[in-house]
Amino acid sequence: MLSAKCQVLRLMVPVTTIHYLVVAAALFVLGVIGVLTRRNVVIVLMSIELILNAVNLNLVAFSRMWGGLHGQVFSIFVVVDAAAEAAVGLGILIAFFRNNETINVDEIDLLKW
Amino acid sequence: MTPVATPFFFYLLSGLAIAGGLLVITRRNAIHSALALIVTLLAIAGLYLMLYAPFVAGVQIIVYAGGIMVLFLFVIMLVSLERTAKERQFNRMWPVGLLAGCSLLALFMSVYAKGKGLFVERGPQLPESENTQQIGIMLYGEAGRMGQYTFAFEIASLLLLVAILGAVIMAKKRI
Amino acid sequence: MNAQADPENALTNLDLETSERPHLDSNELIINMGPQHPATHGVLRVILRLDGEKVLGTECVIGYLHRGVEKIGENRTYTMFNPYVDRMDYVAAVSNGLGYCQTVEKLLNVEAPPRANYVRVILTELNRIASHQLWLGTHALDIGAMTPLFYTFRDREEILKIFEKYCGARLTTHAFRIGGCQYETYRGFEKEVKNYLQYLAPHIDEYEELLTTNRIWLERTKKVGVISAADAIALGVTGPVLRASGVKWDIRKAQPYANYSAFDFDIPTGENGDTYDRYLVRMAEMRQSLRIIEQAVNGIPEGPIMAKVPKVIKPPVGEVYHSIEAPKGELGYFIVSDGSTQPYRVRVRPPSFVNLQALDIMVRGLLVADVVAVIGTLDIVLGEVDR
Amino acid sequence: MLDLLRSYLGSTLTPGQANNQLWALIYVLIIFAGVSVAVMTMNWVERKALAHFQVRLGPMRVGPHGLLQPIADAIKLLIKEDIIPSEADKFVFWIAPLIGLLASFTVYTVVPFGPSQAVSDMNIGILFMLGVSSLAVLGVVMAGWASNSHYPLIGALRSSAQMVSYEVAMGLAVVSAILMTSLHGLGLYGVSKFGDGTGTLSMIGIVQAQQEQHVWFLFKFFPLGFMAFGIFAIAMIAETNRAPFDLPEAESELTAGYHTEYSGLRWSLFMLAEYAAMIAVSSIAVTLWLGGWMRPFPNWLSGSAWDLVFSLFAGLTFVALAVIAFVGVVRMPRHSYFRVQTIGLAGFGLLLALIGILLLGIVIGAKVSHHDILNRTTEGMTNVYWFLFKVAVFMYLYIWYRATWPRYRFDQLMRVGWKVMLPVSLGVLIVTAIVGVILG
Repeated sequence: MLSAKCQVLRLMVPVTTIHYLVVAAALFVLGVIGVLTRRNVVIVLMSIELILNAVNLNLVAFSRMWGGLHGQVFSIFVVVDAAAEAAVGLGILIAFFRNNETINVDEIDLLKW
Repeated sequence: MTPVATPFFFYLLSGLAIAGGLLVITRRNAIHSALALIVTLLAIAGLYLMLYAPFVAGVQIIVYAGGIMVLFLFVIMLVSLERTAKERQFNRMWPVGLLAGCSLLALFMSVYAKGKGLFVERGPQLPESENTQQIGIMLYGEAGRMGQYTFAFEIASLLLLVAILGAVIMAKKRI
Repeated sequence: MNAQADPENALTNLDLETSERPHLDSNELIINMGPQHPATHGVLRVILRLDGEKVLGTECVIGYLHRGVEKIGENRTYTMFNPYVDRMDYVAAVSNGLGYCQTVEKLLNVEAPPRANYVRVILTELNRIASHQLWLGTHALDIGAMTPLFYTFRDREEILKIFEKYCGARLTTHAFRIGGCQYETYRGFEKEVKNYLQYLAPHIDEYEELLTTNRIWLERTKKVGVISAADAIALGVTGPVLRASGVKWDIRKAQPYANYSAFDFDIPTGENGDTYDRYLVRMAEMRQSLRIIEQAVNGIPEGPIMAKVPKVIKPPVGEVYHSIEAPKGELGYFIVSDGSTQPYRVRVRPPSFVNLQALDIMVRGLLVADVVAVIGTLDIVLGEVDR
Repeated sequence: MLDLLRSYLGSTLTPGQANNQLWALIYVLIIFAGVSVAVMTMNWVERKALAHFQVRLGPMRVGPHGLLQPIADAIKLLIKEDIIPSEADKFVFWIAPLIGLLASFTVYTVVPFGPSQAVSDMNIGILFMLGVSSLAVLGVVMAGWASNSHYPLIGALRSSAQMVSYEVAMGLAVVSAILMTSLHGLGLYGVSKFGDGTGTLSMIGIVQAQQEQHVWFLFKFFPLGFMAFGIFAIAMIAETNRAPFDLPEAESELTAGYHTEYSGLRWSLFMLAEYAAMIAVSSIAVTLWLGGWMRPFPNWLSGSAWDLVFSLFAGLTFVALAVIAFVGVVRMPRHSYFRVQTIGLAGFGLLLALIGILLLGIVIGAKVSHHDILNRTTEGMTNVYWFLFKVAVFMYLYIWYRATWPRYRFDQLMRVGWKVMLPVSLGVLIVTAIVGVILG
């Protein structure tokens, strides 16, 4: 019974690198749209995380494709970068919110308060 | 171990990831966005597992879902967003943004469609069981030799240090 | 503290001077602690103004347990009012009764016979121990240590049994009458009290073993809720809270009543006026109480237990103030008599109420968790605060 | 059926490694049921032990010595009204306890109860465990936020800060244990089973490393192993929000912390998740430092005779519990009120005795007949028993801590986490590395 089901699933198209690339592209585009359209800084930051994740997915998929580990190592660097970016971004956000009581990108249009 | 029902899990996980991504950029409430993002991140961790990258998947869960997202939730709770949630969510340039995004997608798709033959499986596949060790060797080196990425790794640690200092100074009461 | 503050407008009275930008700080939060809260020892409501978890200011809203005890006193005869005072500080009912009876005796110019005084001292000191035990248990529970509560309640039970045997009631004892005690001690009273002294001394060590050198306990109580001697005196704080700040003031020594001058005991004092010192002072007081009881029960004289007091008490016109050292501090009664069978005015100076005033200056700048510890260390009983 | 059993028992791999999906499924079910039962048992034991610490009796009415109390509690919680505050964020409020539960149960997929008694052995086992258990904080944070009330919010903020802070020290302590897997007594850059001086992250691999090195990591590089273990043992209490680090649910300050607004079934899910997480982190500690499934004194009391003695312990434990139950039967008051309880306790004792005799029988049968299946069963049983025994010791410690210590204050908690635990664990890690390289 179980194996029969597996057979059915194996009949589906085998998953290749391009499948992952399409998913990554979709996530990347979603992230870009989020960054470009949302007003809430927190959500903008989260969209950036989406973009970084799309990049990571690409890197890991290519690393699988070429059989090396360089892509995976690089994706770890990207994660480190994402952590640093999130920490600093949210720090700025907190400082900003404390002074201005807003976190809308539209209203953050001066360099100094 | 050989994976079971690969296409099924691939479509499940990628569907979850994309649905989560959609929710991230459409939800009115930032907490809901964050939760959707967590779903996306976990789904991507699953995809990494399917790509035989267990270490990256583990890092993804620990650092992203367990660390960064908690930070996000923490900040969202600190800056109470009741007012923000009632306001207009998208800026005035949203059609432009949407257009840009869609054209980007079209670009990607056309590239993939044109270059289909480029993306095929090739190269020797490293056994999964040595994945972590190999990554470790690449990062730290082995038997007295410096690894390929040791220097970059040190720089990354410096980046983190700077980020910590920056975040602490930013979040201080009165700058 | 605005005792009569309108609860609706209570927030407007909150002191805002501690914050530079009172309305802009994103972290500020106003929290209502109580009246239904596990750590406010009854129905105290504390409005906390927090910056994150730091306390910027507090305001106590009291009166949820107000029963108008003082007003009731004006409508009852002197004898009839006696049981009511037990309901103020219900964990130290014997002390309340003692204070009231002695005040009326002072008004009547009657002296209780020596034997009655000895019995009074024994029961009052036992009650002091019971009150401190209850304080210790609940205070430790507030700070998160569950176990002392059960230890103290186990031992407090024995005291309550002695009370029950003596006067039939455990909590609101109504043990004393104006002019002495109504009941002669029961057979074996002295022996039971002596046994209890033997029993309790090692058990106090047991409480101390759990807490006194416990690292977390030290961290939670040292330098928490500090009040200087000057502040304490200015606010009228009395009892162990005052003594922990280094002021050697105990009414049993300063204005001895009920034969206390005959006993040899020390006044334990602290140095820093923090929660830990108050804890040490109360623990030492329990030991001193044991000493007093031991002397009293060994020297208890024979004789009448009740002075000659008229059936209908009609004190002469005049006013009197008398205070005793209740477990929580100075418990004073001010009675104005117009010569009738009922007091013209009764005013109680409750230690809990006055001590509660110190809450605000004790918790400013501390954290929410410390508010709980400080409320515990003040040892308030809401029945007495609200009356 | 017997073939099926043999197919499993003949294998030295975990079901996951052997790609045996049926056995993996059975394992998952066994673990799920086992953890649920363990949580119920823990509930009863905690109440009774805590009661006896505090000179009282604990539950005595429901069943003999309150044995049925957890079941009664469960039924009460199930049929209780499920209140969702009207101002709460319904969806998040609904899903929060499930996330906590999911996180703490998923961890069990890699817990090595024995060399082949685990659902799967992942290459990144310990990383997976830490990662997934760190997801539990999301449930707490979501619950606190969704309740839309001050106390739960503060509880959630506290717990997220607390869990994130202690995770750092915890992670570093774990790293020093992982480092020990590679320091093999082979000198500088020696070659070990795991490659070129690299260790392993796999849970089973970590225990096997201890087996090969003939030392529990607790005792390796004394006192470094002890210190790392101590840091982990403190951090894991903070991670699971237990006394003396139970600030997120400090009842005297925050009424009930993040689950103030929860009731009934949802609340019980939080409790289930908390206890499951306690068992999970304890099993990490056991795996990393206490030799996992290895029996005590494998070096000192070695030899097949001692092996036999230690494999008898499993059965003897049950027999001892049965004896305790029978003593309870004898001490029951002789009164018709207590007849049902006495019979129930006797039945329970009988059940325990039967299990004990069965286990002893398996061991003795294996010794006598040398039958393959019996041998492997004995081995597996002994491994699982010693693993669970060590975890049970940790569970008892949790209760003991709760009875003994007051609660830390938040700033003190943070100070301990960042200013004491983190530097010490970093120092331990560095010194371990140096000592390891010098001594090999």
